[in-house]
Amino acid sequence: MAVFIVQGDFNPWQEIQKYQNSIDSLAGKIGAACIFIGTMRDFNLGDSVKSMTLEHYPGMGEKQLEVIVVEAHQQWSILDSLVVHRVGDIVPKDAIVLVAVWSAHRGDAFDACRYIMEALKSRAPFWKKERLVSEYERWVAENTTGYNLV
Amino acid sequence: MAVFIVQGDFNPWQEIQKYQNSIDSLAGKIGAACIFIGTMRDFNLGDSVKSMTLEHYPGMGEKQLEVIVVEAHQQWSILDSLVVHRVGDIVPKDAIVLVAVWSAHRGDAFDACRYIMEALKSRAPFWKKERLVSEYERWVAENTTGYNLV
Amino acid sequence: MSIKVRYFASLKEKLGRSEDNLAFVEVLTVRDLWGGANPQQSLPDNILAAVNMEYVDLDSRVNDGDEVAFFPPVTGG
Amino acid sequence: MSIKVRYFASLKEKLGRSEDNLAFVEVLTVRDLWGGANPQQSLPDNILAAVNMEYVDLDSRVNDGDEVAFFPPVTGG
Repeated sequence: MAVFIVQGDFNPWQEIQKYQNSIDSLAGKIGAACIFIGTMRDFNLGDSVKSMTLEHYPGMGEKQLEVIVVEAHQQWSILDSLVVHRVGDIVPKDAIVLVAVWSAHRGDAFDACRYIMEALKSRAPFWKKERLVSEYERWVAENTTGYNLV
Repeated sequence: MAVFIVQGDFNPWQEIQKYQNSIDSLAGKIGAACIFIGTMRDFNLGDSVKSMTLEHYPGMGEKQLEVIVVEAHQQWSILDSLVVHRVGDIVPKDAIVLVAVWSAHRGDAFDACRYIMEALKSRAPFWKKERLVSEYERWVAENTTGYNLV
Repeated sequence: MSIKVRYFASLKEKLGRSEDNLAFVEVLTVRDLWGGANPQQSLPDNILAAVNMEYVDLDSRVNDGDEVAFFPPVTGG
Repeated sequence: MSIKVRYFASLKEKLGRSEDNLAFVEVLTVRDLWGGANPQQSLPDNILAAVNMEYVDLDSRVNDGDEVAFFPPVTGG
């Protein structure tokens, strides 16, 4: 179980493999891994976006992510999890967030990974300011739900 | 959109990166990736498992996986997807299946990835025969649902 | 007409063979085909059937040249 | 008592400062604290508040030495 807030570009695949190597003793128990990666798009709300600054509340960011991850471990039968969140200046195609969950059975990995992402989106103290191609800057107003209407 | 059935061990992280590099023109449109990886456990139904043979119906395996992936592309707004399924002799810790879905928004990636996995589990013509540590061999009887009861 | 029948996994082991090449005169269903190929074995309850690699129900018609497959519940993934 | 107040993101820009260090005599709530620190600005509708990095509602009490933060809806991930 680990939570990292990182400044500067990170490669999510390398982070996952590095973390997985560190939990190799669990490998024979793992039947399922669900991974979510959020990356920066080059458009938003109809506008071309050039770059973005991710502000956070140092200390509270880590604390809230840990609270969320603990909730997931209490609610589902999961073996381990990793959360990495980027801060600072970022450009399109860069990874913003990585959530990985390992479990014996697939239902728990899917449920817990999605839970962590939704909770992070609504509770982790991070804020995005977009810089458009037109040089206009704007704060993203709020995150919307990640659940599609049925 | 690609479906591969492979004989021999594969590294899911390498497969994802290789595929992602081939769709780099989409990268600025991608805001979300949801990935599921199924790996072989060293126990099942209370027994220690030594190895496993994955039989499949060549031709129908590919065909059914393609049908499932097309259904997912019709049902959700997704940009691309990759499915890799292993066949042949495998040992614990090996990857069995990889499903990756890329989309603009996270809800579609999560929904489509899970849909593909569940459909694959119930419809793709693959069969597992387990070899226990006791040398006893048995066919896995059937897949169970991946949805936790609410 | 000529039909290829294939068996997979535990069903293949139980029957002791992986395929039959059958010739029939009359039009028949997937269920009839099983009976013709396996007169001593009743159709297992949870069996799945495919014609030309697409799932079908047991009362579907079989046509000349079709490949028909019978197999147990799938357990991949 | 002495309270540190922090502001983030668009709120920080709007107020033109990232923190206040305040001294009060009486016990007060998070809402009172906003009023003391920002007498000209009414509390924005969708504001979130944390005391010592945990979410609280606006009527929670503030204690000596607490770090209180106000910020807009979060937009990470």
